[in-house]
Amino acid sequence: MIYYVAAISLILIGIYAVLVKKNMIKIVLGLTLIDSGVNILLVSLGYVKDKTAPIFSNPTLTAGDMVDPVPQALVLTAIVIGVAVTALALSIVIRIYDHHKTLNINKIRELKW
Amino acid sequence: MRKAIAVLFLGFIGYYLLSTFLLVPFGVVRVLEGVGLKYLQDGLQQTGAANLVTSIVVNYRGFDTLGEVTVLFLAATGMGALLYSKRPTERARQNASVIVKTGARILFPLIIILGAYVFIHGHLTPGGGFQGGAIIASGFLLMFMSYRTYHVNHVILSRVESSAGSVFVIIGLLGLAYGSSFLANILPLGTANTLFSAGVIPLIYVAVGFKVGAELTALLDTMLQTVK
Amino acid sequence: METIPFILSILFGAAVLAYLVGKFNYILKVGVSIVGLIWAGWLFLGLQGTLSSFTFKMLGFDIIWRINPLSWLFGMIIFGLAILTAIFSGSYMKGKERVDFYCFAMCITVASMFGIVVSGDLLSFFFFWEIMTWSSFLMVIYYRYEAQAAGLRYFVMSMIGAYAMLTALLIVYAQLGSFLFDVLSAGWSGFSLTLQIWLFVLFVIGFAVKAAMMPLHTWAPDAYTISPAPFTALFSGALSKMGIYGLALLFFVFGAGKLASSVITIQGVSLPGYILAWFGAITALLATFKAIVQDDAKKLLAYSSIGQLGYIILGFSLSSSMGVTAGLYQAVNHSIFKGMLFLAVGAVFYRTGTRKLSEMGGLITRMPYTFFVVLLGIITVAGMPPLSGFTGKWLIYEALIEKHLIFLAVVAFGASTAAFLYLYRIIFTIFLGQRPKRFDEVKEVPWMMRAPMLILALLTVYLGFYPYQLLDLINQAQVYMGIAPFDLSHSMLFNSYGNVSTITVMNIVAVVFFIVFILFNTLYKRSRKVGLKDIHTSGEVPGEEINLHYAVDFYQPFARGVSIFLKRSVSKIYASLADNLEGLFDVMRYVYTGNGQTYALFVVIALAFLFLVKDFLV
Amino acid sequence: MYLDPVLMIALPLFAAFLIPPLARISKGLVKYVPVLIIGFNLYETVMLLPHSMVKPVIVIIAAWAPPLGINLTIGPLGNVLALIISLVGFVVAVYNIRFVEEEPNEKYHMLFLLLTAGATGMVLTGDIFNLFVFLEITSISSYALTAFLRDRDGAEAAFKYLLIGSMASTFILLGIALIYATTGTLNMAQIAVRLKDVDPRIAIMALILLITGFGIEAEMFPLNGWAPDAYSQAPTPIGAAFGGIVVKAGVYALARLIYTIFSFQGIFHFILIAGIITLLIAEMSAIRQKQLKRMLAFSSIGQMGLVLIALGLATTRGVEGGLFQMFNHAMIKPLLFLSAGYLVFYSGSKNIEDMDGMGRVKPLLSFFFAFGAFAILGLPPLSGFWSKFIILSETISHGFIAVATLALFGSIIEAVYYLRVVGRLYFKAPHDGAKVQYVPKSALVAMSILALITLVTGLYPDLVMTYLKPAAAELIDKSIYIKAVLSAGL
Repeated sequence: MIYYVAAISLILIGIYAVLVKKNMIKIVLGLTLIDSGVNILLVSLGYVKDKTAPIFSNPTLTAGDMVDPVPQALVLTAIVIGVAVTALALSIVIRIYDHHKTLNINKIRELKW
Repeated sequence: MRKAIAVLFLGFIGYYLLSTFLLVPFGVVRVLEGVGLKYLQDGLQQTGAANLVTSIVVNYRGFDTLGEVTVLFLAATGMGALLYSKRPTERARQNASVIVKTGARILFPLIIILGAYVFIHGHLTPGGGFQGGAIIASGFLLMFMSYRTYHVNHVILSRVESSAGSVFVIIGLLGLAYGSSFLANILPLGTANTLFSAGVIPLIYVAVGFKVGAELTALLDTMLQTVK
Repeated sequence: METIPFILSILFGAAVLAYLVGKFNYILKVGVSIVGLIWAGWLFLGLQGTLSSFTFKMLGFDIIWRINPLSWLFGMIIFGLAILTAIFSGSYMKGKERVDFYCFAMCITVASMFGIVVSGDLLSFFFFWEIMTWSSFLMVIYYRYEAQAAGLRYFVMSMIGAYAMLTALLIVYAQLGSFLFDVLSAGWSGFSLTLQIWLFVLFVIGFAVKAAMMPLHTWAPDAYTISPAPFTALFSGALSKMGIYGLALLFFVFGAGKLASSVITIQGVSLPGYILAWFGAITALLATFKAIVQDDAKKLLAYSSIGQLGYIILGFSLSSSMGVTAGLYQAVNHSIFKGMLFLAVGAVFYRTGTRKLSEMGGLITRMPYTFFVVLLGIITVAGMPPLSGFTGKWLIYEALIEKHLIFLAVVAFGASTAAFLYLYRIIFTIFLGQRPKRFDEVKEVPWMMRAPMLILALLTVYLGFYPYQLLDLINQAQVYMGIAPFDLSHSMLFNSYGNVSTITVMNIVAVVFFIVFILFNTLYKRSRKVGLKDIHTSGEVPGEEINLHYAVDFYQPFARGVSIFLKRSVSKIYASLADNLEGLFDVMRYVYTGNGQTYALFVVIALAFLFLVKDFLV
Repeated sequence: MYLDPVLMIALPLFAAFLIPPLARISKGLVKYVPVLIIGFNLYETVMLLPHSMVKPVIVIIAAWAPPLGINLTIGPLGNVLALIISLVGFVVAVYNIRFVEEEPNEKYHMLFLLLTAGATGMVLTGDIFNLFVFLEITSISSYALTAFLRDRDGAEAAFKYLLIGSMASTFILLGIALIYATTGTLNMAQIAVRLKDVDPRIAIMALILLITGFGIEAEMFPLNGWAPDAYSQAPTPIGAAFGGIVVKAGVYALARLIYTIFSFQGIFHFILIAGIITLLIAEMSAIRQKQLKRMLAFSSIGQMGLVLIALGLATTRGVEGGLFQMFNHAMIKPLLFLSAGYLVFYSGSKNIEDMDGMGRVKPLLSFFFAFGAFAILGLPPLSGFWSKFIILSETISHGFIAVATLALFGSIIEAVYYLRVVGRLYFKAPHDGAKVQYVPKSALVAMSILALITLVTGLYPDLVMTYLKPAAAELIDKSIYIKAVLSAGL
């Protein structure tokens, strides 16, 4: 349960950063925080008490001893997607910085109304 | 003002999210008929991979992974397109201290080997193509940080990316041609827990490993080159 | 192949073909459109009295195209006028830019109007109605630079009307599950009273916009003025009749006339009809006042047209046998005389290059044929014997008196009398009086333009003698609409107040005319010609630059007198309404602040909102 | 005769991977790759139509029958949308041949190819997490393409888009997590079956999260802040692709959610209300825009509002109208964008007031723009008329007369701003600065295809409707979809 609380708090903190922080790098960090929160949440949904990783590394293990492998597989995908988005976000920030010479998101409002 | 509004609404959302997730019991098997359980029961026989996460990622949900590889490829391409400039400007990097440099020189081959190990054994032990690729890229990152003039050859990176990606799709297409469907396993499963087992899974993971390693390295390189 | 779709494909084909070959040869494109129109008109003529119909399904809706006496009558107005104006344009448009575009829009407009009259269901009716709107819009904006504002106003007003109609017909569909007229006429009486009133109002708005009924007329003066002259004739003569046709459908085919039985009636006229009648009468009166003070010949005729349509609406809304006869008769008649007047003004414009009344004069000797046409035209408009206008006006008054609607009759009569003022103005300032020097070399227009005008002019004379054939057709339409036919014999119009023999009237007029003609000719020989500047102002001779033309401030005292009616222009109210709305919209777009974080905040708020109302979403 | 439909996704990815080596051999060749590959997709979707109309085609991937593996479910709906996407993609790819001169243009073509592939994957897949992955492919390529041109504020628009898009993917993932936690499966058909036994308190939360996420892609107000910026700053063909491809996929996901997966009734009212608000705000914002492409962007949002209204009606006929509207919008909005792109290029300015007199300078381009404007206003006999007509008819039939009136009001506003632009094109004297160059043939071919389709469907709407009817039926009666998928597993 504490995992839920922690994960949701991470998500909320991330969204807070996205909503409030003025520095675009911090906003991108907020996005990664959100990602981590979601990933933790996903993994914790797959967790089953007293069970082990879903790898048949020794013959004594049976299917009943393992946690749900699907969330882990999903998280793997989600992490990669998160990385990709972050990388792209950072390169966009670089482009914006080149153009405007500032990282303050309030100053970047060429497009409005 | 904005902070207050943000906190207010986030509090709202947090409350509702939490109260909903609390309805989902933690740490127990909730769905008896779920696909997760089926994978656990039949995965070893069906795919021959000891690591079930790998068998899900590469085999059962291999299509997702193809998409995932594409996403990473997209990010690299996108960055390349966004940060493209005719004459790349080199960022004034500082040379690291001798200790770091020497350490890096020693560690670099080891890191690469570790990365290779991780993705080659992806179907046996925790790890896989993505993890291995990330490790390899971290090796390159170390080199970037230690040596001011360290460069990687773009053409080679791009070739590795392209060919690894193509190998993934070609394996999938071979499955279509010789097996029953796209990405279907066409190789013998072998005995579980040995290196040459699990059909096409290791092949795909090796390709993914190369691809991820090359792509992440390319990402780092692109960012370093254009930041002024 | 079925005749109706064949005619439609001829017309649309002619439009496209005229546009395509238009790049190569002038004669070809005009020829294509004229031949197409005549061919289609000829085929259509053959459909008289038949009940040809063509049905198919589109998107699961039943579509029916059919001919009945009412639609045949309106169809003939369209084709007659369209062919004549097309021939007129053949000469008028020579050397103008984008004639291919003109021919295209012309053929499409005619095709869509034809589509409207043959539609037997609301869906195709609306379909063609919209095509008519945009194709005529293309015509309004033909003269690029000046036309944009007028065109936009026309289009927006038409859209408002069309959408009112669309709402009404969709409500009908929701109630009855069919767009067919037949189903509607059977089902109308089953609607609740409120629904009937709503539908009535919505349909009337839709049709009234096209019929330029006040206060929805504001597009008309500018649009009429700005469109190319031959098309204006078609616009006023045929296109605005579609509104009238719609009203006829509404009252007598859809069954809105049955509303009379369930609502209050005033002197035998149902309340909605009565209100509509007042709208028609006021339109007639105010538009006439407006027309009198215009200096632009086409604008004058435009207001005149609005006024005349007011009469037609007035006739229709009475729903009596005589009223409807009057309305239909006047509709045909209006097409003829407004067609010829607009063509004549166009002809004058073609030669002189101006529409300003205060710049012309004395053209009678230079353009005698055109003068003759205008003369006959204004006599018809005024409703004086012996020409065809007389019968129409006479029927309207009779219909009003029959219903004891004295006030309406007074208003209608007043408007008719006031119409003399502008009619006099138009013939006097253009053709009589002194001629400015620069128009000394003006020649009569070519025969290709003369012929259509003359044909229309002769038609009014013919109808003045023999209105019976037309009335006979109208009677057939009335039978179809479920109204008792008007009582007439070969040369007599019967009703309770006495009978009229048009032949007698014509004979009397002919004799009087002959006497006056001889008198005038003998007196004229002794008159002296006076030049425009041939006056003395305290011994000074006025210079060239001073405009002493008698048409400047022609009816100034009158304009002062009626200014109280003219001061509050409806179009200004609309304009300020539109401005205010745009201001409001401008505020709305500030939602998009340009700050990415604000957009993200919107997302969060939306999510929180959804969470809050989640119990309603289940 | 069709090949395995999985090639519709595999081939574009394969081609995208191979573009960098190809670019080193010959740069000129790269731009034909998207044309070829998307052309193949178009062929596939057309060939699949007769099959999918009868019975959804289930394509098994990696030899695992659903729900174990991922599968492509090509029902009528998915097939029609894939057809729309491929068609728009093909046209835009043809247009691209001569449009993008800016370096590195092989990357541009690669990104565009992946954008199309991602959207195709979204509408074809039968797995909700796979849907998410393809959504990410689509949006990441969109972010990159939005910022592609260097001489504009593209980066700013892309950052806003990315910000909101990432939040969308967060919510979608949370929703998927809730669904997986309670049903234990990711296959959409199986989820639909199992959700019946799930605590509705959880299910509704999952739906809300997913709707918010996909609503962002579907441009639902107030989630559409990114749209005007992204549309107007992206290279023109990409603006067209947003309207024709990305949004369509988003709406598809939305429809799949509310119709097939979940069965909550109240949500339809929400969609209806959101639709009308979206439409009105967008049209109001559009009327005072100074930039042509930004105006088109708002108009596009407005059109999606109409689609949402149709989807919110939850009747067969309403959904048919909505799908038809989507089809029309996918044909017309690219036409407008593509012609506007060259108008902007030749007039040398993005502003509407600088478009004066382009009708003289570039008659054909202006004609296409005017044609598109007339079509999107719903003037007969162009195709926009029928879809608007059906939607409004259905709205009124269900007693939402106020909604219909407001929608018509929006249409009138739309008429005003479109005609203002058309008026400027034709009725003002051209500026001196206008460049007089020839429009490339490829662009004209692209626009002609779209215009022709608009005209033909307008004259004979049943041509399209025949295929939309089963698609609508698939949405309304979810058992068709579920049965087809789950029986493939046996």
